[in-house]
Amino acid sequence: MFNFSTNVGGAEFSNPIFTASGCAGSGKELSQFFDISRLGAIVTKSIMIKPRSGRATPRMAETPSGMLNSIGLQGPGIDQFLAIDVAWLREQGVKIIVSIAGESVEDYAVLARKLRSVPGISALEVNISCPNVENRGQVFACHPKTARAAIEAVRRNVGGELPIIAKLTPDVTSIVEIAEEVIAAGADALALINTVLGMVIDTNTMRPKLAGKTGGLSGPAIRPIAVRAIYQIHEAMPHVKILGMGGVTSGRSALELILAGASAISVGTATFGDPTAAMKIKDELEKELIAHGFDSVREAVGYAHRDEGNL
Amino acid sequence: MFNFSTNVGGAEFSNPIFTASGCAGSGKELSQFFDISRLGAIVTKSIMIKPRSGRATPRMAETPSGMLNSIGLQGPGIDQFLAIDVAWLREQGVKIIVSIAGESVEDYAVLARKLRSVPGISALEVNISCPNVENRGQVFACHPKTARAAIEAVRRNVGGELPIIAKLTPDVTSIVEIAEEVIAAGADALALINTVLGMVIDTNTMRPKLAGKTGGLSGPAIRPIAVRAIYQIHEAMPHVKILGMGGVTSGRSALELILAGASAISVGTATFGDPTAAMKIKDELEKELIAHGFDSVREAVGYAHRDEGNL
Amino acid sequence: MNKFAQQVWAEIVSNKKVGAYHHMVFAVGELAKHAKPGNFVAISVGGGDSSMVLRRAFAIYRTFDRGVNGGLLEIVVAPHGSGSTWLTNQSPGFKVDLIAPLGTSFGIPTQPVRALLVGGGYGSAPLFGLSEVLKNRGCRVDMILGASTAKKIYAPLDGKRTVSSMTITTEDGTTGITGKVTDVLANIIETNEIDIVYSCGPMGMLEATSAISSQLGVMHQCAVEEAMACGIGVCMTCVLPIRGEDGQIRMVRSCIDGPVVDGASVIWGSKRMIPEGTWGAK
Amino acid sequence: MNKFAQQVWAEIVSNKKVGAYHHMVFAVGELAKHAKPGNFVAISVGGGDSSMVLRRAFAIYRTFDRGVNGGLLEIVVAPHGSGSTWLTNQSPGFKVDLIAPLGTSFGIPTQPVRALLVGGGYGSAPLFGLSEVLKNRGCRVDMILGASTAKKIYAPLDGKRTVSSMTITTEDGTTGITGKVTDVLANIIETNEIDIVYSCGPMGMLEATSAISSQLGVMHQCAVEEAMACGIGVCMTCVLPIRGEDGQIRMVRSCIDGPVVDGASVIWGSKRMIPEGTWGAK
Ligand SMILES: Cc1cc2nc3c(=O)[nH]c(=O)nc-3n(C[C@H](O)[C@H](O)[C@H](O)COP(=O)(O)OP(=O)(O)OC[C@H]3O[C@@H](n4cnc5c(N)ncnc54)[C@H](O)[C@@H]3O)c2cc1C
Ligand SMILES: Cc1cc2nc3c(=O)[nH]c(=O)nc-3n(C[C@H](O)[C@H](O)[C@H](O)COP(=O)(O)OP(=O)(O)OC[C@H]3O[C@@H](n4cnc5c(N)ncnc54)[C@H](O)[C@@H]3O)c2cc1C
Ligand SMILES: Cc1cc2nc3c(=O)[nH]c(=O)nc-3n(C[C@H](O)[C@H](O)[C@H](O)COP(=O)(O)O)c2cc1C
Ligand SMILES: Cc1cc2nc3c(=O)[nH]c(=O)nc-3n(C[C@H](O)[C@H](O)[C@H](O)COP(=O)(O)O)c2cc1C
Ligand code: FES
Ligand code: FES
Repeated sequence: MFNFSTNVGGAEFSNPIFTASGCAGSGKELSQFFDISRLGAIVTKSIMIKPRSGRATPRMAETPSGMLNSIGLQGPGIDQFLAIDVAWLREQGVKIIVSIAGESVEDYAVLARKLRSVPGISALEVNISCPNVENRGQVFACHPKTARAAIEAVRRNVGGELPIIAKLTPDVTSIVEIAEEVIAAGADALALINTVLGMVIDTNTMRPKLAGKTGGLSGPAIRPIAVRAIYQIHEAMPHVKILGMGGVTSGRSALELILAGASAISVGTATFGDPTAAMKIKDELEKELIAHGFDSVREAVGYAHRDEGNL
Repeated sequence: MFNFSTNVGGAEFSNPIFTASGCAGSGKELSQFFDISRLGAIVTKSIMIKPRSGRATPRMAETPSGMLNSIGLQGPGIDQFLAIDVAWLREQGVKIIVSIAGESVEDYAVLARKLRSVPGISALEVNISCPNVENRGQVFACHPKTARAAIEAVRRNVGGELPIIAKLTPDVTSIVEIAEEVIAAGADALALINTVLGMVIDTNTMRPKLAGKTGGLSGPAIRPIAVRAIYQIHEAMPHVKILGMGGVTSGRSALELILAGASAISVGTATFGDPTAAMKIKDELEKELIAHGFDSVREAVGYAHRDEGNL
Repeated sequence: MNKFAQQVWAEIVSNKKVGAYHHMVFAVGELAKHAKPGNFVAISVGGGDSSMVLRRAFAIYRTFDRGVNGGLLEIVVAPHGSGSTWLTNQSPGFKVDLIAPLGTSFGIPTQPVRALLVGGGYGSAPLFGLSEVLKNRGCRVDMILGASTAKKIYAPLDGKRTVSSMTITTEDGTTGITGKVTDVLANIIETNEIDIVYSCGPMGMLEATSAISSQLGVMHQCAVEEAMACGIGVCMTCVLPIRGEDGQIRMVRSCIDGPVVDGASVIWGSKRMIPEGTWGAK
Repeated sequence: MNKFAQQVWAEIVSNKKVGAYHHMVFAVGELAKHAKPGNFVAISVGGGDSSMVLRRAFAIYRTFDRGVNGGLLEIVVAPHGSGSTWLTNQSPGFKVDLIAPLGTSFGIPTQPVRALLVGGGYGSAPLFGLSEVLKNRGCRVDMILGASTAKKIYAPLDGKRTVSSMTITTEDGTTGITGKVTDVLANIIETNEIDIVYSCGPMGMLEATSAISSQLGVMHQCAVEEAMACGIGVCMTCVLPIRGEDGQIRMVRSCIDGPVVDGASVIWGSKRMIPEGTWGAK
């Protein structure tokens, strides 16, 4: 019997296909198209302490094999989110990974405390890499020190129970350096990769297309960057579990990230093109793994790193 | 009369469409498809001191709206290059920008001395950002200090005549920081962007597709990253001329980079899909600029940065 | 969220050029019967190896819950950029991945009021289905259609028959009155003693229509058009600032809480900025 | 560099499924007359908004410098990944952006020698044109074609007529001898007193053919297939290590200094590595 279950940072999931943060609404919207309890987990949109309007529109621009977004973390704030969204998700019987984002180290501490004793949450994804903030200096994952501080704050305040998945940006000189830092600071696993900072200029208006000027690039265009980041980190610290994402649109592309070192896959932009993308990817991935002779998804994790024998 | 001429780092060019380093062979191959003297300039493949075999094959993988390459700077070495390739190019009446790459600061110094008094060269493009080297630490443009050292070595050894265009990688935490450093070190202009480090895993063999494992991502997929880098740097130092590149395939996409701040455009991957791409882009760009009411390409450079009036 | 939304492979039954537009008909099966005026469809474009990763939204022009192919759904497409041009280049027999019906629909008054329908460019498309529904409810329906030029007026003959009066404006004067719909709007509202205005078209037109409507104290429902990445409520790209019944301005998703919204609730003129006082604004 | 290379919009004249392959004919105008056996074409795939940015290379099967459409050029395509599948899905009348003829061609002996042509899978395609040329030069031509299964043997009737003997091998035994071309190669070389071997097919087959040929002391020309990004010599992706006449191994572009190369000059078995002693190797 093929074993599709996986483990990320100590938490167990029935299958490795998750939604990506910010790409599945509250879960309700997708549940119109498929039974969301069939997901390995739903990763919620990064939530902040207070309600947040997000950035002005236009917030998106299509790009070759990708898109830019600058949502800017619009959301209701942690209290309403827990009372309404998480409560609803819990009823659906889907594993929940809550993504949190802060503007300061203290924010992360507050969020962690709020989540500490909330039942029915499988893990925290700590978004320290959102490019859609006013000040690039606020991207904690851009510097070892700030990355460490944010994760330490979460670790200290969330207690020892809840696995922490630190979400990193590829927009750094050395992602391995940042990864080592956040693992040292207490993260149990890594989410790779957040969007890549990009910009589109509208050649009609001759201005940046997005109201926020820059945005985060996602979709198949960035998949080679995701695969590289996952491969580099799995190479440097093979024991650290990775939640992989970036341009996964098919079972094959999911497999690519798994072979590079991901233990589970978040599906983001693909869902915009096809609401049932995650389910299609799940089915295709299972078939791919079986066709390759794997008995479980765990065997395939990082398989591209095996010694070069006869090629 | 529309004025298509442009200036990069002090050198004048009849039009802003150049080839990208490593994407135009020796020039001969392209001259079969169009008169290369119609290019603003030809930027030659990065040349090193000695002959170089480059990396093993496979050296390329197609990716969504892009490709990875890991050529690894295959070339004949500076002496043969000057004797044969540059000599031939000079005969064609095309402006020549010689791209150089070194493995050490001393290499850059030697190359600069060799080029110092070679006639018929318009500028040097100093590639300090090739991702296809065995050791990522060798990417000079990844760190302010090494970037500065390489450019200083060139500046000191080339004399004051030849404009220096420093070519940077977007694979850094802050490209503006690196840019400021190389300008301070004596670069006259910047070439943005080199390829983005990426990887593809072949889901059949379940190994990295490229023999060199990682490669450089180019093509339309990275255009939003190029536009962002160019915009950021033009914003930070509007007086510094930029040779823009990354996924330009049409007059419109060339215009996008120009509006962001590029004074000229290098066409790379597009040429692989269409040998006459540069000429088509040149014609389309001229029409776009005229349609927008510009009298010269110079007026359009950085135009997307103008004050927000009535949008 | 439109609870009837379904994803289907829909065959193109017909694709005809009409002026500057393409009138396209899709065989969509039973979902056709759930579509209401104002709803839209989201269609995948470019085929499997396309560089276009997002769907394109189109207002539903009409649906038919009959015919040899089961339900039919019609849209009017302006070939504009690469996605819409690709779509209009496909031939009958080709199948597209289509989700419908999506979004909110025009609210239908319970009383036989006097309604004025205002359409700009292809924005006229959903208004003909609306006028039929209104007619059947005993409403008097007037219509104003505007565009830059005659070719961009979409006004099919059978559509015209459902309205009591039809005024056309073009900016270049190639047909109808020279000018914009909003040049004639106030006059028609007053002369015909309009109770409610329905509009669909460019955002600028909707904004001007809203201003005139509230000045004259008539209700105004409009179908907005914001750039949408998903069309189903999961991406948060398509928001616009709307004042809720509690007086609070929120960034609301136009794909599930729109495209049809109460014109008076929209904080117009806030493109590229977040209006002051919006929930969660700093 | 093939000095006759031209970029044209070529209309698909015919596209027929033959076994596992598609035989495709393009109207290419006058460039047809410059194509030689061994040359290849490079075709843009996917259309304007495609995510595929690179051309695909195909060996030229035959050309005709006549017919109502002017010159015709034929290729044999195995639908494999997304690019070749897209191409084989296009219908007659559709135009593709095509560059031809590219690369080197098989060297033709001046003497009427005995030639053996060895093809693997669609690698047989360029061998039929070659056999015709050799025949016209008075050569005796034998042929061995191999594939994994019968459907992957490409051997049209009129092609067969140009050869004196045709041996077929399949790995699954669905037609001909069960085994690989290289199982029968040595025997045929010796029995038929072959002077020169020409081969085209998977790299593994070319390598094995090269080993046997040099063992038996016969010349061997092969058409190699390396992943190509540009096809015209400007990208340096398609290189393979070849020993030059000066004894020096160099990484040589197979698109302009190949695809046809002297089998004995290739440093085989060097996939994923640079052979020691290569010019510029560290
Ligand atoms: C609710 C709704 C209803 C619509 N109804 C119709 C209709 O009935 N007929 C019709 O022809 N078109 C309609 N549109 C516009 C249509 O969805 C496309 O945006 C338009 O055809 C341009 O797409 P393109 O691929 O040709 O252009 P591209 O320039 O290639 O589009 C690139 C991307 O930008 C988005 N985009 C750019 N501008 C806009 C905009 N102003 N509004 C929305 N998205 C934008 C596109 O959706 C796409 O993702 C509607 C849009 C919405 C949101
Ligand atoms: C000189 C030459 C002659 C060829 N002749 C034929 C022919 O006659 N008939 C035929 O069916 N095919 C031929 N091919 C192979 C063909 O060019 C394509 O590589 C093949 O069809 C796969 O492309 P795809 O788009 O279907 O697959 P994809 O997997 O989508 O291809 C992805 C990319 O990888 C490249 N690629 C992957 N593997 C190879 C490989 N082994 N060799 C070359 N490129 C590769 C492709 O060119 C493309 O850029 C030839 C290749 C070369 C270099
Ligand atoms: C519209 C949109 C909103 C996103 N919002 C968030 C977010 O709130 N928090 C976060 O960590 N990542 C967010 N992301 C990033 C995704 O979770 C994911 O890391 C990225 O898009 C790459 O995956 P993809 O290519 O599959 O989309 C968002 C991405 C998109 C496209
Ligand atoms: C095959 C290939 C070879 C390249 N070789 C070089 C090189 O030798 N030196 C260099 O500075 N950049 C090199 N580049 C990078 C290009 O010059 C260019 O910066 C990059 O490809 C982005 O532009 P594009 O998207 O138009 O290709 C190479 C790119 C490719 C695809
Ligand atoms: S288009 Fe995605 S939420 Fe509205
Ligand atoms: S394929 Fe580009 S050099 Fe040969």
